[in-house]
Amino acid sequence: MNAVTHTHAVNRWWWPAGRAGFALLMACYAALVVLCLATLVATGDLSFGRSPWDNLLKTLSEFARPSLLDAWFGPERLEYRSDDGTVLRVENRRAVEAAYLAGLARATWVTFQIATLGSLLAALLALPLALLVARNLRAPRPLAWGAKAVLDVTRAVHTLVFGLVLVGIVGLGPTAGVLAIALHSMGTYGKLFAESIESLDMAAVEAVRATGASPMQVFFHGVWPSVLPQFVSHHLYVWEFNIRDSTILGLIGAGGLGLLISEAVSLFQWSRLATLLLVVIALVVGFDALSRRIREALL
Amino acid sequence: MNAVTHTHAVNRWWWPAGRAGFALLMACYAALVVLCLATLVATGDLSFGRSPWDNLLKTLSEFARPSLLDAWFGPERLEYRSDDGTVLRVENRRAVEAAYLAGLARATWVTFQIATLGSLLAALLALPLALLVARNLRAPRPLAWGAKAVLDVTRAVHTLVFGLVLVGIVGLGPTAGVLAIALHSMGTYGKLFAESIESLDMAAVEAVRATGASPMQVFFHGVWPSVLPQFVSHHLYVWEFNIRDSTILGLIGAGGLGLLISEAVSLFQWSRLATLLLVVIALVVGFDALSRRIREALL
Amino acid sequence: LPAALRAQGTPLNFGVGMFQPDREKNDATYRPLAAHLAARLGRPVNLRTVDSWEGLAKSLANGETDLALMGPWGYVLANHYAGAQVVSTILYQGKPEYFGMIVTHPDSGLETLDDLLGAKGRGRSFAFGDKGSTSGYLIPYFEFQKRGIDPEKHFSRVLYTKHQAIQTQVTAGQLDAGADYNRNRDAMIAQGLISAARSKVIWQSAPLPNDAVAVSATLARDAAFVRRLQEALAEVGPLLATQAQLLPANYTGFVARDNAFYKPIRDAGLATGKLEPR
Amino acid sequence: MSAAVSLHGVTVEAGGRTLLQVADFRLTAGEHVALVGPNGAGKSTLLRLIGGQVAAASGRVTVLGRDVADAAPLQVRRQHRREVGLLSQGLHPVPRLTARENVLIGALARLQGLDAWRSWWRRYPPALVTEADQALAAVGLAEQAGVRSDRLSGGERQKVALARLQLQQPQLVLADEPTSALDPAATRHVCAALRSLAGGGRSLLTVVHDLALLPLLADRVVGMSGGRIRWDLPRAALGHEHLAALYDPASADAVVTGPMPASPSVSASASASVPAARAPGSVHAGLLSQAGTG
Amino acid sequence: MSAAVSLHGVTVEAGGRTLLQVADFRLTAGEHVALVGPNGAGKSTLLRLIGGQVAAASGRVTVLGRDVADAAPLQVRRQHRREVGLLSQGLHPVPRLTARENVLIGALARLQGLDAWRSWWRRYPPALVTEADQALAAVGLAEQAGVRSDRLSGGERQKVALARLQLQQPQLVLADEPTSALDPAATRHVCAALRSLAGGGRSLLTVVHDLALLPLLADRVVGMSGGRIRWDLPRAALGHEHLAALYDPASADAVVTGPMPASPSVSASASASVPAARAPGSVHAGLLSQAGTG
Ligand SMILES: Nc1ncnc2c1ncn2[C@@H]1O[C@H](COP(=O)(O)OP(=O)(O)OP(=O)(O)O)[C@@H](O)[C@H]1O
Ligand SMILES: Nc1ncnc2c1ncn2[C@@H]1O[C@H](COP(=O)(O)OP(=O)(O)OP(=O)(O)O)[C@@H](O)[C@H]1O
Ligand SMILES: [Mg+2]
Ligand SMILES: [Mg+2]
Repeated sequence: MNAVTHTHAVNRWWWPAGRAGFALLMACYAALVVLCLATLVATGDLSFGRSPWDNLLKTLSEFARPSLLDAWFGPERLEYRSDDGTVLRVENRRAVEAAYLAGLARATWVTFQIATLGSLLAALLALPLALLVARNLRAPRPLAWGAKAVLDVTRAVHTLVFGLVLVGIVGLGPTAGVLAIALHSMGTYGKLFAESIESLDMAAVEAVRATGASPMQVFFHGVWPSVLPQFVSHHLYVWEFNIRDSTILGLIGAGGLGLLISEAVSLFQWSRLATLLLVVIALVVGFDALSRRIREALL
Repeated sequence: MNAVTHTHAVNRWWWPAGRAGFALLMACYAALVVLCLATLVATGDLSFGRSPWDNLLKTLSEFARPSLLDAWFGPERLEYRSDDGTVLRVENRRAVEAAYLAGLARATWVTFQIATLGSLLAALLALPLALLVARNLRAPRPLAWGAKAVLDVTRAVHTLVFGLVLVGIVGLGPTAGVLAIALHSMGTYGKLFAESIESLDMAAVEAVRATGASPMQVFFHGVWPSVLPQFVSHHLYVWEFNIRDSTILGLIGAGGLGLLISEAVSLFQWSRLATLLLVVIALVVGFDALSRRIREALL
Repeated sequence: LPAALRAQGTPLNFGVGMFQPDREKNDATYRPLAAHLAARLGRPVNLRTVDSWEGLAKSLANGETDLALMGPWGYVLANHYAGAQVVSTILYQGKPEYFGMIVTHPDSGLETLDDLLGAKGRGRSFAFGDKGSTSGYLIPYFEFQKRGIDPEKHFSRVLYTKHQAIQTQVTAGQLDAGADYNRNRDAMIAQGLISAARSKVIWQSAPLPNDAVAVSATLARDAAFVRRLQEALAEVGPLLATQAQLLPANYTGFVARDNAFYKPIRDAGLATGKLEPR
Repeated sequence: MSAAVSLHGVTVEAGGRTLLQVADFRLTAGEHVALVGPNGAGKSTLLRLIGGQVAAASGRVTVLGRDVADAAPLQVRRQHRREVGLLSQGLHPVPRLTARENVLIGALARLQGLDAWRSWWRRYPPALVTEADQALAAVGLAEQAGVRSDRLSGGERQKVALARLQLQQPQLVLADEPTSALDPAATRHVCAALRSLAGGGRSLLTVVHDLALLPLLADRVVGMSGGRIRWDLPRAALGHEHLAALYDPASADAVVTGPMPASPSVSASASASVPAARAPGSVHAGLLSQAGTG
Repeated sequence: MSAAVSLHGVTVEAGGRTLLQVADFRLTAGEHVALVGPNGAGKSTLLRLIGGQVAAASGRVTVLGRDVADAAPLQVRRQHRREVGLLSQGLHPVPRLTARENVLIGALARLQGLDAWRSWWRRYPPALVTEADQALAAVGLAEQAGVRSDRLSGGERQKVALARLQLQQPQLVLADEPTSALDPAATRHVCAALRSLAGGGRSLLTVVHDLALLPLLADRVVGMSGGRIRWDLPRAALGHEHLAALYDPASADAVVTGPMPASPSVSASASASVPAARAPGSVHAGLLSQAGTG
């Protein structure tokens, strides 16, 4: 494809063009990084501690026994004693851990439900906006600006903020969660989608447009088949992200994996943290495998 | 390019190939979405509240006056009175808000520093792994699997978990934050990078490989020039994400935009939330503009 | 004891929980105290502010932080998992103790904890502090448990949020009841953030130990050092008369205490299963 | 006669260079014109300019009666695009769509109402599908109709593009080296197909390197080099000196001077007359003597 | 003489079809062979198989003495790739790199030690840069050396690929329609360049559609259709019946039967002898009479 298209390469007098411009930009970035490093070093904040390796090994060993093993192999009678020896609590570790695992399954399912619907809604909302934003599809300028503004703002507004606002609007409950996730993720999707479209080989798309096809026809016959693999993998990525990281769920009174993680972190429950990490890793690996499978079939 | 390459398209007997396979997958997805919707509807959880529009308008009006205006136009003498009229506290709104803005600026700078270094480190760590993971670069299988495992696990481990572990290893301070962000973001980067590489037009890369160039030469002459625009935009995206969303900073004793947001959310400080949102929007718009500018120069 | 830690001139890492809105202010608040300790112990002291006590406890546990001023629950965890030892407890208005409480608003119709946990309170909304909070979560949760109530089942909705948010929402009537502690409520009333008339206390806990100054397990074995540290901290109270900036307002000094003083909290942790038995 | 294309004082610029500079160019409706010239002469740029994919830096470009720089409602622009059929240089079918689907793209602009909506999901009226299959069969791709276009061979992709054009039924065909990847038999067939596609008052503008194809493709030949039109002649008037002037002397040094007979004829009725090796220059004479054969 | 390439009982499969089925094929070192056949015959597949970009489903492929299916250490594989120069079908320079940088890629495998490391940042020894510029100048791209390769015209891209090959100095050149986008003058030049690149005992295997170029490119011609080798002859023995057998009768119907003279000769010393229009079939005779001219 030739670079001579209707997209006018904008030249700014205050910034060199082409490689020189990029080099200058890189120089600015390097300067910024050096500045950040220097401030940290100057305040003596950049240190690797006294014995990082010992600590690392110690920490890793703490993760070695995930709590889910207790559901089968834990003591059936575990006594919690005070310093003076009085028994404060007796628990059946197996039952407790089984209950925790059940709670974990419920939390995962809740997050899964909300994230699935939220992510789907986000993708559906983001798609038309991404089409307007992608420069190479040449949507009318004002529409493109409007769409870009919507995407930037939704991406800027934290899911928690959306959640809080929405709880006030549609009341407590999953609806608020779904909408909050959808609105925030929409911004991420829109950006990723638009950039996939922008890095498309335009020759084939131009050829479709040249037949006199309508904009939607150009999209469905020229753009969609080419970007579908990337859309699918972006969708799976955002979906997965929403499941493993949902911080919105506390606000609406549901559990969610993200909250269980921060709870385990704050209680130093390493073995539970290990269990949670196993679940999340399984989730990530599963989504990634699915994503690969689909891309493989599509590419 | 021809599809006949060394990459064997894996055929599984239990899954139809090509479009039928994709259609079946879509059907499964649709079923899943319907299931999620149905469970929510069945439990009566899917509702839009009693008067969503009124609430929406009310909420929007709460955001209408960002607190930063108070720094210039707020009352200089604001009295907090008890129900019986006794004055409990008098504050100079302007001074209070100016102090808040200064704190906000400091928090932004702190997050900025840590996110910048963390994101850069993440990108540097992720790049070689992404090269191993991308199927079309045909790295030796065991290496590819190893790299994929590293990326999946780091993506699965929450920044907070990394943070807590690292605080125990390198001690309190920005170093732990930088490393935690770097390790978690590495997983995201690695995935995005590898997928950019996988959706590359391979004809030119194959041609470079065919000259007998070493793997690194193939990368720097065939892959890098083509994927650079996408790498840059992914880098800016992750960087921006880390700045606006850093949950790790509390752990290491810094402020950070993310913490200010969740504080404002939990205290229902709408006008401060509005101020914070303005800052984040400015940040997002700025990063996005930069990303576009660079892509424009590079594409 | 590693020679490096004992040696004169090796800096001591002093971690402080975030008691002020931002790090800078917090650092400024505690720098005089750090300077005081540096002078008395004859070693430089690095001050490090941490917003979340998990980080503080974890780094204390691994010996990356030497001494810390931390909340009681954080201390109990650090002691439980890493052998960190309390040397002194801070005094608030002269007392080393405070109280957890449950508040409601006057229109709720709830008069006592029994009301809240009985039929009258069923289906209400209730807010704990975050799950790492002593007075906001652990103690009230322990109390509910002793009375055989599972809050997740008893209440229609249970939230976990910040102390200030609980007070604001309860007085605004958005929540039926919530857990808090006396110092926060007093401060908010004093600042005019809530009105005393709208905040009704229906339950108060047994006295709870205040924030602890703890040292890492390694340092704790150095009895001489611990004694010098306790002495240095004990001097703070009298010095406040001339150097008011040593501690924030209302804090009046330190008193030497040991691990046993924190037993009520440890017991609550064990009884609720939040602390694993050893 | 009305002009299908007219250019006045047009320049195209990119990367600080002037790629094209055309004082005056006119293509009358019904004319078949070939564009020849060395690599980098600006032939593709001229086609892309007329096709609306490149904007002129100055001057006036009128195509099928419309100024291409004028803002027009989308409907008009679409109709215009449909009437201008573009075969661009390089092999660019839409990947992951089958050959048949790629051909059907040519008919998109023809669809109305419900059919247009259904086309979003790549469902087409059976009549169109038949038409597409016929167009594919005509270029010898009957068997490959269901194969993904990115799995096709180079020549097959080029044939798909031609079949698409057949469904598009444009008024003006712009073809940029439409036979570069084709075998000799297919080359002849495609040239004939382009001619008949542009029959009945329609116009054809083809970029071509193989001068042997001129009789098959054009009645008028335009020579370009260095971004300018050097001459513009009826095919019959084309002489050796014109071509010599076009291909720059510097690279002409390297040119093998022996004349090369072109593609084979595979007609069964081939006779066996064997002419002697011809002297240099005979090529053009031979070429010109073929006038009207296509 | 040693075999540069030998295939035994090889099949290549994809999409449930057998794309290629070669019982026996051998290319002796120093030989120059052309591959002809209709679109979709499997010519590119054969080249890609020999070049190691496609794996055989069965059979044995030996190239420059190495079995391509054997696992070899990276160093050996790299050396092997360097010795096999591939010009693939289509125009695929690395985008965003300049023409010069694209040409220098050919020399990457030659770099040793520090130079190899510096090449990561696209810094090259001045001697190589000069070599690259010379190679570009030879194909008439001296001016375009610093232009981004995705801004080059179709022909210019193909020339860049050739210049790259010149720096690679391979033992075996595999060229898939190397002149499809070139103007007539450049075509002759590139053919000559390929021949000289493959001189001195090196081998050349070219896919070509324009039969007029056979004398310039090959001493032996292999005809393929339907994924099989149909015949394998010295160029001098090539007759009309061989070509007729190759291009399938179905599409032969559409083939214009008149012989077409090929590209112009632009030598200044052109004489003016004008032969009469020749009868069909004369093409091959003319072709054969040219043996040795290239
Ligand atoms: N993955 C695939 N699935 C199905 N068919 C394929 C696949 N890859 C290639 N083919 C078919 O294999 C045949 C041979 O292709 P190849 O590219 O070798 O042809 P070619 O002789 O080079 O043709 P051309 O002259 O047009 O370049 C073509 O018909 C093509 O459609
Ligand atoms: N953006 C650009 N910057 C610089 N030069 C450019 C740019 N775009 C095109 N060119 C140059 O413009 C010239 C004309 O290109 P064009 O594609 O029109 O040539 P062409 O006549 O079609 O050649 P070919 O026969 O090789 O296809 C070429 O030399 C090309 O390098
Ligand atoms: Mg061209
Ligand atoms: Mg081919």
